[in-house]
Amino acid sequence: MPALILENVEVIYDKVFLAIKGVSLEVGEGEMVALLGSNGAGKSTTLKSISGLLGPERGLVTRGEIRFGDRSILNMGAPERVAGGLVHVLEGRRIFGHLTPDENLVAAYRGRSIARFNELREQVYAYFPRLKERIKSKAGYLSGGEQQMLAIGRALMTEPKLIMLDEPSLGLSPLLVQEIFGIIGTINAEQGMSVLLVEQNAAATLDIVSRAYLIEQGQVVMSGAAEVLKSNPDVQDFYLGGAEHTDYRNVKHYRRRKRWLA
Amino acid sequence: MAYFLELLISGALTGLMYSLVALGFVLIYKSAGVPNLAQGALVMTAGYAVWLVMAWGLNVWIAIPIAAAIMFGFGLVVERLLLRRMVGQPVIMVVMLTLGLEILLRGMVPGILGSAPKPIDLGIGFAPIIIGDVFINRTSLYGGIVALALVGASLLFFRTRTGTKLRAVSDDHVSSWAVGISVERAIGISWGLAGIAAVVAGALWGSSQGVDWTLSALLFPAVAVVILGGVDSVPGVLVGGILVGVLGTVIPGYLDSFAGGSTRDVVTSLIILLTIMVRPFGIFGREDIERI
Amino acid sequence: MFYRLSGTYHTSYQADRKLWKIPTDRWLVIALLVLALLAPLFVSPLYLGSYVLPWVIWSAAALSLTLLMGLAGQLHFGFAAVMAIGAYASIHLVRAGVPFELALLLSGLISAVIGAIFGGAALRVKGLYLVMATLAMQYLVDWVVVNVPAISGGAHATLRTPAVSFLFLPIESLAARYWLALGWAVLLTVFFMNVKRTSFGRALVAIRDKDFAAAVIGVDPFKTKLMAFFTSSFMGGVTGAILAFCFYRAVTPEQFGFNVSIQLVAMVLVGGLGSVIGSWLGAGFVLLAPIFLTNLVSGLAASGWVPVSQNFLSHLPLMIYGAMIIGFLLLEPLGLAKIYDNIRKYFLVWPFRHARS
Amino acid sequence: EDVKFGLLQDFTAVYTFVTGQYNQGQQDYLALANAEGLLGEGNSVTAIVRDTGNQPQRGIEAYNRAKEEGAILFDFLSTPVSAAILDQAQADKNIVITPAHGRGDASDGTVFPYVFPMLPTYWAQAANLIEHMKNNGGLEGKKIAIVHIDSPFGREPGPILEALSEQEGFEFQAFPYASPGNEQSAAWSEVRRYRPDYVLIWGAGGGQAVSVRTAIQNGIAPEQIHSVIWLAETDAANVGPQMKGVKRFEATAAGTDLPIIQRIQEKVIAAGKGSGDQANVGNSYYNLGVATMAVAVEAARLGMEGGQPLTGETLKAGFEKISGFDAEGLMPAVTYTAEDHQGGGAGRVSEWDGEKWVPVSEWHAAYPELIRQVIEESAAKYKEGN
Amino acid sequence: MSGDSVLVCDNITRRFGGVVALKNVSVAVQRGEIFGLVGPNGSGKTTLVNAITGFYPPQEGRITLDGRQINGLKPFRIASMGVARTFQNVALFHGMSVLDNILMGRHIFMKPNPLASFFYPWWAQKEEVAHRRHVEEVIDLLQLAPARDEHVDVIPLGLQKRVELARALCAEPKLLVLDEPMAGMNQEEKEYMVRFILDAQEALGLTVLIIEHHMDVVTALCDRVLVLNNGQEIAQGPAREAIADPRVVEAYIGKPRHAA
Ligand SMILES: Nc1ncnc2c1ncn2[C@@H]1O[C@H](COP(=O)(O)OP(=O)(O)OP(=O)(O)O)[C@@H](O)[C@H]1O
Ligand SMILES: Nc1ncnc2c1ncn2[C@@H]1O[C@H](COP(=O)(O)OP(=O)(O)OP(=O)(O)O)[C@@H](O)[C@H]1O
Ligand SMILES: [Mg+2]
Ligand SMILES: [Mg+2]
Repeated sequence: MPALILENVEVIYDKVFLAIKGVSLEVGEGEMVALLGSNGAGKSTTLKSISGLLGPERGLVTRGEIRFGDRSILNMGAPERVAGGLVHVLEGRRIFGHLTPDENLVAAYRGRSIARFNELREQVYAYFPRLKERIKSKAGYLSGGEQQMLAIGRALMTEPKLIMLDEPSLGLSPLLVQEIFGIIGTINAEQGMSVLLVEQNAAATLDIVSRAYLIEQGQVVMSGAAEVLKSNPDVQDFYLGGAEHTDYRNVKHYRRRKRWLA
Repeated sequence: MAYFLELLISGALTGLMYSLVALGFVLIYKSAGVPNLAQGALVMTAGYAVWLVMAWGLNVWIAIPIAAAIMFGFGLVVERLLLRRMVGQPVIMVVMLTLGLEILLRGMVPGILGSAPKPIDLGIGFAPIIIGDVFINRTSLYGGIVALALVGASLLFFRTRTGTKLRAVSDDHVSSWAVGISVERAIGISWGLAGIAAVVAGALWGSSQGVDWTLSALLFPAVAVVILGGVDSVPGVLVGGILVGVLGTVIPGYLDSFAGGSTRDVVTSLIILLTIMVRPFGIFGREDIERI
Repeated sequence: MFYRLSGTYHTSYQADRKLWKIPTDRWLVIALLVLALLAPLFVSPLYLGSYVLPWVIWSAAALSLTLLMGLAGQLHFGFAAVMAIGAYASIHLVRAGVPFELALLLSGLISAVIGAIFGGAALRVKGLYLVMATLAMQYLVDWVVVNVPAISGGAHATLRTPAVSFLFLPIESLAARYWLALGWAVLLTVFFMNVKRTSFGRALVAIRDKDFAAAVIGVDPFKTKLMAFFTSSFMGGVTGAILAFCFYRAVTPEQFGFNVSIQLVAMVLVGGLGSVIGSWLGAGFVLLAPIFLTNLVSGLAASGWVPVSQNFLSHLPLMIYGAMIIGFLLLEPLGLAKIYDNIRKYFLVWPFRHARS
Repeated sequence: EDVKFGLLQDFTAVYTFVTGQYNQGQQDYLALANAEGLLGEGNSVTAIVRDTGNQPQRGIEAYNRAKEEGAILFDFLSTPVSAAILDQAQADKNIVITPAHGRGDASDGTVFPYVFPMLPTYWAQAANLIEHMKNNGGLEGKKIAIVHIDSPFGREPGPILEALSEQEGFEFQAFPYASPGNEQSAAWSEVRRYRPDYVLIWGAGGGQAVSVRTAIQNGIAPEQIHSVIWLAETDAANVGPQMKGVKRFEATAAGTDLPIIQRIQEKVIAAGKGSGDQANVGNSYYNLGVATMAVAVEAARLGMEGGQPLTGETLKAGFEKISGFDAEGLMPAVTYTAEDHQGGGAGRVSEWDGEKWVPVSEWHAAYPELIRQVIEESAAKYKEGN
Repeated sequence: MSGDSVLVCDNITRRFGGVVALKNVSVAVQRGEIFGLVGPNGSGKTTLVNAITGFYPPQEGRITLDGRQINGLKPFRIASMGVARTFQNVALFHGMSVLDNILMGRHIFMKPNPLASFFYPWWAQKEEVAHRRHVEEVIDLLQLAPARDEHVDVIPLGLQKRVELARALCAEPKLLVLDEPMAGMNQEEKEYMVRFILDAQEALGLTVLIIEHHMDVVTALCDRVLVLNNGQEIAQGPAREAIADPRVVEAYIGKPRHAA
């Protein structure tokens, strides 16, 4: 049974700007799905429409349906959706900079039980031992990677069923990217948590997810199992860098048109 | 010397009375990230509320909790009607919104309840406390004690989980939402708490000068207090209040007869200006973290 | 339709930077200007003197302020104090025998210098802190004006403006006062539009948007901010002088109090930050809407239609004013200029609804 | 004919403490005048009431509009608004009354032909209070503290005290406090150490209650406290029972035991035509408002004598015909002449007895020559252009 | 060090409170080369760039540009001496169009003057037009023409990064500093960006200092790199050699799961 279903979702910003047009996708329970696409394709918009965070940016879902579990969540506020088990790790980390990492975790815990809180916190520190070292300093002064870890850890404190990650590898060192991808995989495997992953790093992403959607100019243009997509020549060309090694110094100045942009 | 001591003490106590007004500002800023320039008007409204409830024939000590409940509700309403829609707007918009609220309240409350000064009798009495040649104003003394208590309570409050969540909200609305904190409720609570602080301030100030629109003029010294103490610092309210009160009493106490005019507002203005020039975030305020 | 972008091409970079690129707009502006010039002929003295004239002057003030707040992003909640400096300086200068034209210029310079000194605070802080700093400045200037009788004019704190003439036109009749004010406001308007398309204007906007990014491309934040304060205070100072000579003709400290500063900020915001047309619309709206609404309600009350107490009635303008500020911020934070722009765009793309996709 | 008076006052800013009741008295009196047909057959008087919020700008708009509607007499009850309109009104030949708020030198009718301060100026008030001290305890070698709000209004009595201290041999010192006066502890600590024999408080609104309170808290006896005209029943309610013994200047009698107030009760209030809260009737500021309109209506009546239409000019003439008018005991008898627009400057001192204001001196003008001299000097300066 | 260094940093140390963000870092960038700056997050790369561009002047050490000392100068002075940069988090002027943003890059060559602005006299117009020519060339080079009149905040991030590059190029810098120009880009966009950087370097004869986390890009683009860790140098030299250093692999790259 799919945990999350988007049907034909359309989002308009500022009453005039049509950002995504008719996006449909599904994430199954315990499944790990990726959403790929170039800059400005509408990936973040899709995630925000799911987590209910379009409001502050003057965006609005004008058409379509979003269901999580057996409920339509379109009319819920963001906190309600979190309570329902959906959590969104925002692009650009956005931790609470003036709070310590520990307080960041406190702020995100929704329940009442102290024991459960401690349990969750220990789990987060087990995934991200580095965070424990920086427990006293303000989160705003953590390095980029540590902030990303904190953002994911903070999201885990809400005890989600589905976690959405918006470009978690953005600006991270190769080592950290590996680490984070590894942990995402672990969380998915250990806790059976569904994952919807937005990424630019297609190569690494397609390695850990089971399925992926390709979104371009606000529309889903391709979808399928990770293995299938990986072998698609277009995907190879535009997302994976063709062959194993790209010779940047000799890439073509003018490329052929993307086939799906008829 | 006794003169100096008296000025010092009465300044400190007056300053604590300012702290009562300033506390509301800090409560809102620290938990919602909103600079509330309507705090003066909130104090005025609260003063009117206390008076109104007393006019129904109730005892002050019953009237104050009732007024507190009214003002807490009012805070929630303000959030629901106004601030909910301001999330993510630049600071100038929010500042202006609260100023608009201040103007609205200053028109509406006296417009409906009458503009002549209304009495509030807390039964404190006039007799000063006299130590040697030093006279201490009773109202200010009680006000100061209440201020200390409220500041202490606020400090404890921000240590609690709800307090941490409120601080998170002031940091970043959108990510608070993203982790399931109801920003609306947080802002509502912070305004409600500020409303309660306003009741205490309104009752005490109202008892000494009567309740009318001029209570909203307390905003100016309160602004000096929060700037000096740090806009988001609860202990800053205390220290800032005492400093503003002392400087604003001692300096005029010696200068006014020479200057031929009251220098208190000058002192207050200079406190604001100098703080901003020398230490923009006040004594205890947090710095903005800006990463390039 | 006639209101079209199509068919309008620009073949040189100069043309591309024209102030009004669409011919219809150009005609509209010329027509408005002619109407404004001829206003004394067909507007009754009541309306000219108590609505149009102050509107024109406050528009000039709003333009001065929006240069600072809208373009340079430096919040200023003490602009009435800047205008006060200009007003008092001009009167004292004229009394000291300086010709009016020169006095206007000098009073502007005096305001500019003092305004820039206070703007010094802006070099350290922005946002809320700047609001507070300028607010403190307002109180300081107020205090000095009230407490130095040599400035405020003795025991009554009232200074009448001497009779003057501007370029041989005696500034006495209502029409003459109106024309002088109009001239200044139009001049400021043209200035403002020019500024927006030059490097100075861009530097101001750059400072506003990302000061560190501005610095990294060679904009001196110190100098630019100071220049912004200087220019804007100059404009505000002269406007203050015009306000004194053309409208009040007797200045008192209350004319430049804190609430006036707030009113100016309200004009700028209601109009739309940094917008020329917004300054005009905002000034008009903030100035006139409460008056008209109150007159309406008191008319109704007088005829017994709405049973309200005198006390309530007289607090109504304040309520309307506050509610108006709140309403604009909630419903259209970009102000009247945005509403105007939407209407204009609507006609530009008519019969289509959206400009993109 | 319908005579129109523009009561364009400050209901929302600094004058709120007085305007409500004052304006209510004015409107009620005009209703009485209409009910009794004081202006004669077929004539009536209408008030145009507007709030100016103490803002000159709105005052100008309200003035122009009311002028357009035909008003010929204006009461702004706001120093800055009056100041902003004075010249214009003079040019328009419209009457401006400035009871207890306008510039004192406007009493000189030769320089300000269309302005009527109508009641004792602040200068006359200060002189009256000083004279009361002289008669009740003497002045020679005494010390007077004047505790005032820091504004031009607060500094107004300065020159009079200066002149009188030489003449009467007392010493005085000014203690300003910051506006609006909700906190005055510094000033009063200083006053206490000055050990004054008399205290003069010169403020308005909530600041007055704070003054009285803080004074008493600093051990100053209520009997020592003397106030400018702005101290009324509301302040007494704010201060509480301790205010008993505090004195103030008054230009009109307070209370309802006055024929004119009785008739208002009867013909206006009872008829349901009152313009505000009934409880205010008879209050100091209410009666002050009644007095101003009583004089104005009397002037209008006299101005219309002989059947000519009422204009600013004829109304001015009407004022200058008023002689020995006391509104049936509401106020001291006033007489206006072309030179004296203050009407003599008589007033008295009254004391709060815990319930009401009780007069403790007779209606009279104190140091009239001195006051006149100050008025003329200042008026001459105005004429020069200041 | 070699004689033709554009930029020389000599023993730079920078602390923030207790944190030592840079410790005795020395580097020399040769004229015409593309120099890479890599290292784990929080290793001080941005701090080094901020030190060079004057935002956080080093507490110890010396920085020279073409032999002239620049540490201690204000950022705008350093900019006018020929250092242009882009930011890790895009820092465009969001209230302006793409064109105006790029025009801002010419600021150091203009003389902003309120009076001239007010009257917009012919010489001001001429100045504008002259600079506009230059800007249009850069727009062509970076293929930004279609977006020229857009507002910068509505264009996608990739384009924004390109606009930022254009703005920096317009200043005709001696040294161009790029802080993670390819963060958040997919393969195709990265390829474009590399192309633009190479084209610009070729056309304008630039010297480039670049921070980047994509190792494939670094090896393809950079002549030499400096690897930082905890504010200290752990390797320096030709790109492939430096990042093959075991210490670098351990601290920064990790065991390759994907060949980069
Ligand atoms: N608040 C907004 N107002 C108007 N337009 C917006 C807003 N946010 C995004 N857009 C536009 O909507 C489109 C989709 O944006 P979105 O952020 O979803 O893209 P994305 O795929 O996440 O891109 P990126 O890789 O840059 O994160 C873009 O063209 C963007 O310019
Ligand atoms: N303004 C500042 N105040 C305090 N500490 C700072 C400041 N700027 C940077 N730091 C600290 O200096 C160290 C180096 O940070 P820097 O931003 O230079 O890292 P970086 O190498 O650019 O990392 P990334 O790859 O994540 O961008 C970090 O520990 C950071 O917390
Ligand atoms: Mg995105
Ligand atoms: Mg960095």
